[in-house]
Amino acid sequence: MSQLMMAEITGCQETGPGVWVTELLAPSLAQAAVPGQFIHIRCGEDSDPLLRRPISIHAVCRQSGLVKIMFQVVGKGTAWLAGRRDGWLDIMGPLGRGFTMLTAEKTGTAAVPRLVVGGGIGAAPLYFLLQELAGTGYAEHVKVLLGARNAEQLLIHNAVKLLGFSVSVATDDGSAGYQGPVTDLLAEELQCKPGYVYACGPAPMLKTLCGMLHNAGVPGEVSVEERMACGVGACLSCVCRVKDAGGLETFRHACVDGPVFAAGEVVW
Amino acid sequence: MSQLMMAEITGCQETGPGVWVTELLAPSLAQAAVPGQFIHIRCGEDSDPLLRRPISIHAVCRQSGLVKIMFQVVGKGTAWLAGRRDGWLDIMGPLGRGFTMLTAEKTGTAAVPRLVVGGGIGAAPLYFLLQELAGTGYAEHVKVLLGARNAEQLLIHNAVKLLGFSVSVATDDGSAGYQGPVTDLLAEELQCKPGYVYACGPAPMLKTLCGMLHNAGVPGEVSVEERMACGVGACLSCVCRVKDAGGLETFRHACVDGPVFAAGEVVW
Amino acid sequence: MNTSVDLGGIVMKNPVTTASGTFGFGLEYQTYVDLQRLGAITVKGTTLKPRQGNPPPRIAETPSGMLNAIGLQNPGVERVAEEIMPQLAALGVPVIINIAGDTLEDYAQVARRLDGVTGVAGLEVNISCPNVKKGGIQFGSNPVTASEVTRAVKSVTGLPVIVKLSPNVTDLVAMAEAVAGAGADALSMINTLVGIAIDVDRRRPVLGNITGGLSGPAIRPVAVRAVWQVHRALPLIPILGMGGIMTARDALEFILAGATAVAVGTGNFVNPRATLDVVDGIEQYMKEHGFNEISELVGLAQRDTTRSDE
Amino acid sequence: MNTSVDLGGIVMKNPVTTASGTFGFGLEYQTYVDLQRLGAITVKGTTLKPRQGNPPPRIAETPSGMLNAIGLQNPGVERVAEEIMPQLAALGVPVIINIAGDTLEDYAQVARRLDGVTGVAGLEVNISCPNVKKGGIQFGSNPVTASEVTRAVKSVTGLPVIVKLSPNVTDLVAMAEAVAGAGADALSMINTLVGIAIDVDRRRPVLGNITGGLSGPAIRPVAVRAVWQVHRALPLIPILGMGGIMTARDALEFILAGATAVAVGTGNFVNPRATLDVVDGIEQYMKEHGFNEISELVGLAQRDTTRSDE
Ligand SMILES: Cc1cc2nc3c(=O)[nH]c(=O)nc-3n(C[C@H](O)[C@H](O)[C@H](O)COP(=O)(O)OP(=O)(O)OC[C@H]3O[C@@H](n4cnc5c(N)ncnc54)[C@H](O)[C@@H]3O)c2cc1C
Ligand SMILES: Cc1cc2nc3c(=O)[nH]c(=O)nc-3n(C[C@H](O)[C@H](O)[C@H](O)COP(=O)(O)OP(=O)(O)OC[C@H]3O[C@@H](n4cnc5c(N)ncnc54)[C@H](O)[C@@H]3O)c2cc1C
Ligand SMILES: Cc1cc2nc3c(=O)[nH]c(=O)nc-3n(C[C@H](O)[C@H](O)[C@H](O)COP(=O)(O)O)c2cc1C
Ligand SMILES: Cc1cc2nc3c(=O)[nH]c(=O)nc-3n(C[C@H](O)[C@H](O)[C@H](O)COP(=O)(O)O)c2cc1C
Ligand code: FES
Ligand code: FES
Repeated sequence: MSQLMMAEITGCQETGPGVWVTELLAPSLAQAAVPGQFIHIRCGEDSDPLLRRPISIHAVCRQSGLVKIMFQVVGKGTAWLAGRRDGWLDIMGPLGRGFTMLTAEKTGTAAVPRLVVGGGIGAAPLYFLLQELAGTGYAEHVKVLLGARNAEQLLIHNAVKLLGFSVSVATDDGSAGYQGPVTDLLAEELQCKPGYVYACGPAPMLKTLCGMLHNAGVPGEVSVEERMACGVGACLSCVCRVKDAGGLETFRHACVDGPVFAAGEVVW
Repeated sequence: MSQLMMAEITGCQETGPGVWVTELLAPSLAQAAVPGQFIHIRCGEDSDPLLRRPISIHAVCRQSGLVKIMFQVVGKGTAWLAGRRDGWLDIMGPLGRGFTMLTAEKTGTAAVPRLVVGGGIGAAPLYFLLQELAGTGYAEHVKVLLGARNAEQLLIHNAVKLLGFSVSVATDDGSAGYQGPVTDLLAEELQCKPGYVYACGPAPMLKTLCGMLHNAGVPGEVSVEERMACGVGACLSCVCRVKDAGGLETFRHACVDGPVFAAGEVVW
Repeated sequence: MNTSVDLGGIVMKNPVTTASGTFGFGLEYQTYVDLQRLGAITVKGTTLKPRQGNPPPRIAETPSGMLNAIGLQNPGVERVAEEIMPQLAALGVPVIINIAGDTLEDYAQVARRLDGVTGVAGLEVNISCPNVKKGGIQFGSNPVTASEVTRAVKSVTGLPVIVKLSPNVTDLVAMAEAVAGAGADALSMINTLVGIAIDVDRRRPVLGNITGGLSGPAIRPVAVRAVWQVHRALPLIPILGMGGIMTARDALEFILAGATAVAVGTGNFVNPRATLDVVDGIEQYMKEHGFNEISELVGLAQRDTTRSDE
Repeated sequence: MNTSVDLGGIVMKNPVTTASGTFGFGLEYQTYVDLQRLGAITVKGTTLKPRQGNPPPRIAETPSGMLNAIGLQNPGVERVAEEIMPQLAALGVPVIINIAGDTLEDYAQVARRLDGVTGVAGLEVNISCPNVKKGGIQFGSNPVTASEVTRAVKSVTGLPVIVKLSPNVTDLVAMAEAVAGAGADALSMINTLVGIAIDVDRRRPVLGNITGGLSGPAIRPVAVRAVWQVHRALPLIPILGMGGIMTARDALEFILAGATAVAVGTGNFVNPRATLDVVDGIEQYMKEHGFNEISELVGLAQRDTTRSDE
C-alpha cells in the first residue's frame, strides 16, 4: 500500500551526463513496490516548484530496504533533486500499476520469451523489471534492447549484463552498437516472435513500437509519461487516451490505471 | 559603488540559537562598505522566496576581502540562507547610507564620547561599526551596551571585548548582566552626556531610545528595518516616516536615505 | 475548544473541507487521510450526464501555481448518487456535492436528483468553471444569470446551497449580492483565475484546452481579498474560503478575513495530509492565542480597519 | 537579425522595456544596467501634483509574487519634465511616461505638460492602478470611462498613447475594444491583480493600505492569457505585455501570445539585470530557432490553434 513518508537519502551520484541515481532507505516501499511503479517526490519546501515529481522506481533491495531512482535533470524539480546528497526526501509511493509479471499460472508456461526495450532515460524502470525477471529463473528467455543518443548516454546496460541478460544496443550516432533507432533492433527481434514485450522510452519510440507490435501480433506493455498533479487518481489530470477491445476511445489515468498500459490499448 | 555579484561562501556557522554567521569572499564589497550598509541577497533560484533579503554587513576584513553577515532565521529566506554551507551567493551591495563616522574634522574633536547600543540581532551591524571605531584609536571613548532576551541569545559581546571596548549587558531574564531592557542602561549612561549614540535593534527599543535622546538632547543615529523590494530606491516600498527640522513629516527610503537615520528625524 | 461551524446549514465539526476537483470523491485519499477527521468532504464537479473532459495535457505547472483544464470529467450524477454516495455516507462526514451544468435545467435536474440522497449535506453550485464553454463561468460572470441558477437550484432542493463564485469579474460584491438575494445559503470563493501557459520550444499553448484555471499559493492574495471584500459587504452570509491554502496559517488568513470555513485544493497534491495539518494547526493556534470559539476569529482582521483612502 | 519593434509609434531597437513603478526613473538602476541597451524606459506613474503615497508597510511578499501599495508616490509632472527628463533624454533611449490622475482633467493636464518635452517618446495611461481610491482602477473597470480618459489624453498630445489595462475586469476584450476605438495607439497589460495578505500573528492586514497589487511570476499565466485574448480579438493593435517576466523564456511566452513588446517589472527587484538578460535571451532564441525578424514571433502560438470547445 502506498504511503506518505520521509525517506532518508543514503546516496546520490551522477551516472551519466545529467543523469543521477539517488538511493533511499525506505523499507516499506522496498517491500511493496513492483516494477513499473513510481514514487511521487516533493522537490523543495517552498511553493516553487509546487507539484510533486513522479519518478519510477529504478532498483530495489528488499533485504536492506534500499530503493533507487534514476533521473535526468530536465527542469527545476529534477535539478533540485540532483542537489540532495543527504537528508530526507518527502515521497509518496509506491504508486501506479506496474508491469504484469507473467507467471506460470498466467501464461500456462512462464518460459515465454520476452523482450525488454528501453530508450534513453526510459531504461530507468526497466532495471527493476529485470531484477525481478532475473529472480524468476527464466533470464535466458529474456533479451534486452537499449537505445540512446550516444555511447555516453547509454544507461543500465552494464548493470543489466551483470544480472545475466543478453543486451543489444543502438545509438543514434553509432558510438555504441547499432547505429539507428532501437526500434530497428526490435524489428529484427520481432521476426523471432517473442512472447511478450516490455517497453519504456520517449513517446515517439513507444508509438512506433506499439505499431510494430500490433502488426506483428505480439502482446506487450509500455510505460507512458503524463503530467501529474495528485498521483492518486483524484485530480484527473494525467489522462492517457486508450481504446478498449471494441475500439471505443476513452481516457484512463496514468497514475492509477498506468503508467503501464497494454501496448495495444494506447491511442497515440 | 554597489555591484551585483556572485560571492563565494567561505564559511557558515551557527553562533547562537537560530543565529548564523556566513562569510563571503567579496573583495570589492569589503573595499567599498561602510558600517551600517547592507547587502541584498537572493535566496534561492526559483521564485519562492521571490524577493532579495536585506542583511547588514556584520564584519569586514579589507585585507583578505572577506565579509561576514550575521542573521537570525525567521522565515523561508533566512532558513534557505542558513542552509548554504558552500557555493556562491547572488548579492548586491554595499547598499544604503551607513553610520556617520565622526572624524576630527566633522566634530572639531574626534574624541567625543560615543555610545553604541544594540538589541537582539540588531547587534549585527554594530560589530562592523566597532571594528571601524577601534581603528580610529579612540576606543576608550566608546562604550557598548548590548541587550538580549537571555545570556544564550547575547550576541557579539565577547568579540567586542576582544576589540578592546568596555561592554555592559542587559537581559530580560537577568541571566547575564543587568535584568531589564538595555534602555535602562542607556538611561544611566545618558547622565554622563555622551557626545553621540549609535543604535540598532527592534523598533520598540529604538522608539524608546529616540525619545530618551531627544529628552537628553543627545544626538545619534539609528538603523531601521523596512520591507524592501529593489534595495536601490526604485520601487518606493521601504518608506520610513521622518520629520525635517521644521517638523514637516515626509517619507524617506530606508534603502537609499537609510537604513541609518538621525535619531531625531524618525517618526515612530 | 469549539471548532465547529455552521456553513449555511451544513454543520461541520471543524472548518476544513476539500476543494472540489482536487480530492476526487475522497476515497482516493483514504490511504493518506483519516477522512472522518474532516469537517466535510467536497467532491468533484458533477453533471447530469457523464463527461469525458478535455484532451491532454490537462495541467501545467506555473510559479507557485498550476493551470488545470480538466473539463469537468465525471461519471454523471446517477453514478455519483448510486455508487459513490453509499460509500461516502458510511463515513458519517458531511458531503458537499459540487454541481455544474450547461443550462439552468441541467443544474436543476442534478440538484433534484441529489435531494434526499443519504450523506449529501449540501450542494456547491459551480457557476465559475473556466474550463467548459457553456455553463460554468458564463453563468458566473453576470449577476442576473447567477441569481437565476441559484433560484433554479434552490427551488428544487431542501439542501443547503453554496454558490461558488468566480474571481474573473469586475465586481465580485455585486455577484455575491445577487446570489445571496436569490437565496444562496453560503458562498464559496474563489474558483480559479483564467490563465494560459505557452510552451516556448513548441510555440504552442501547453494545455490541450489552451486556457486553464490557475490555482495554488500564487492566487492566495486574490482569494483572501475576495473573501475580505464580500464579508465586508455581506457580513451575514457564511463564506467557504479557498485558493492556495497549504498550511493552517494560510487557512487562518481566510478565516481572519471573514471565511466561516476553508477548503484545501491544490495543497492536497503537494501534501496529501494538508487538510489534517490545517485542522490541527488551527486548533493549536487557538490554544496558543487563547481563543475558545472558532467564530471569534471569523473576520477578526477587519475589525477597526479602514482603508487609508476610505 | 532585426529585433526592432514599433509599439504604436514608439520605435524601440528591441522589444524590451521596464514596467512602470519598478524601475524608478531608470537612473536608480544605472549602476547595474547599461540603460542604452533597453528598447525603451518606462518610468514611475506621474501625476499633476507631487504625491506622498501610502503609509507603510507598502509591500508584502507572497508565493512567487508580491503585493504593493505604493500609492503613486511621485514628484509630480513638473519636476519630471524639468529635472528628470533632461537626464533621461541624454541617454537617447525612448522614454515612456506612465501618467495617472483623479479626474479626466488631471490626465489631460499631465499629458499636455509632457507634450513636446525632449526625450518623451510616448505616454502610458494608467487607468488601472488598484492602490489609489479615485482615478486609477475606477476608470479602468468601465469601457465608457476608459474611452473617455483615452480621448482626453489623445486630444491634447501628439505623442503615441498606450493605455494600460487592468486584469480585474470581467471582459478585458470589451475594455480593449473601447480604448482602441477611442484612439489608443497601443495597449499595455497587465497591471496588478488586487490582493490582500493577512498577518496571522497580528490579525491585521500586512499592508498599511490593506489591499495591494499582486505582481510577479505568480500572475504570469493570467497576463499571458490577457495578451492572448486581446491579440486574438484585436490583432492590429500593438500590445506591451507584462506580468511576471523574469527571463527571456517568460518574455517569449508573451510575444508568442501576441505582444509586440514586453516589460520587466518585479523581475528587476530579483535580478537587476533581468531586462538585459531578456534582450540577450530573445536574440539567442531567434538565432537558435532561425528567426530573422522579431515580428515573425508575435502571436505565433495562436496560429492554427482553436480551443477544443470553440
Ligand atoms: C510515471 C512517471 C515516471 C517517470 N519516471 C521517470 C524516471 O524514472 N526518471 C526520469 O528522469 N524521469 C521520469 N519521469 C519524468 C519526470 O517526471 C520528469 O522529467 C520530471 O517531472 C521533470 O520535472 P522538472 O521539474 O525537472 O521539469 P519541469 O519541466 O520544470 O517540470 C514542469 C512540470 O512538468 C512536469 N513534467 C515535465 N516533464 C515531464 C514528463 N516527461 N512527464 C511527466 N511530467 C513532466 C513536471 O512534473 C512538472 O509538473 C517520469 C514521469 C512519469 C509520469
Ligand atoms: C537594512 C536591513 C538590514 C537588515 N539586517 C539584518 C541583519 O543583519 N541580520 C538579520 O538577521 N536581519 C536583518 N534584517 C532583517 C532581515 O532582512 C529579515 O529578517 C529577513 O528579510 C527575513 O526574511 P525571511 O525570508 O527569513 O522571513 P519572511 O518573514 O519569510 O520574509 C517575508 C518578507 O518580509 C520581509 N521581512 C521580514 N522580516 C523583515 C524585517 N525585519 N525587516 C525587513 N523586511 C523583513 C522579507 O525581506 C521578505 O520580503 C535587516 C533588514 C533590513 C531592512
Ligand atoms: C485539478 C482541479 C480540478 C478542479 N475541479 C473543480 C470542479 O470540478 N468544480 C469546481 O467548482 N472547482 C474545481 N476546481 C477549483 C477548486 O475547487 C478551487 O476553487 C481552486 O483550485 C482554488 O483553490 P486551490 O488554490 O486551493 O486549489 C478544480 C481545481 C483543480 C486544481
Ligand atoms: C512596486 C510597484 C510599483 C508599481 N507602480 C506602477 C505605476 O506607478 N504605474 C503603473 O501603471 N503600474 C505600476 N506597477 C505595475 C507594473 O508596472 C506592472 O504592470 C505589474 O507589476 C506587472 O508586472 P510584473 O509582474 O512584471 O511586476 C507597479 C508595480 C510594482 C510592483
Ligand atoms: S495525477 Fe491526479 S489523477 Fe493522475
Ligand atoms: S527598497 Fe525599493 S525603494 Fe527602497
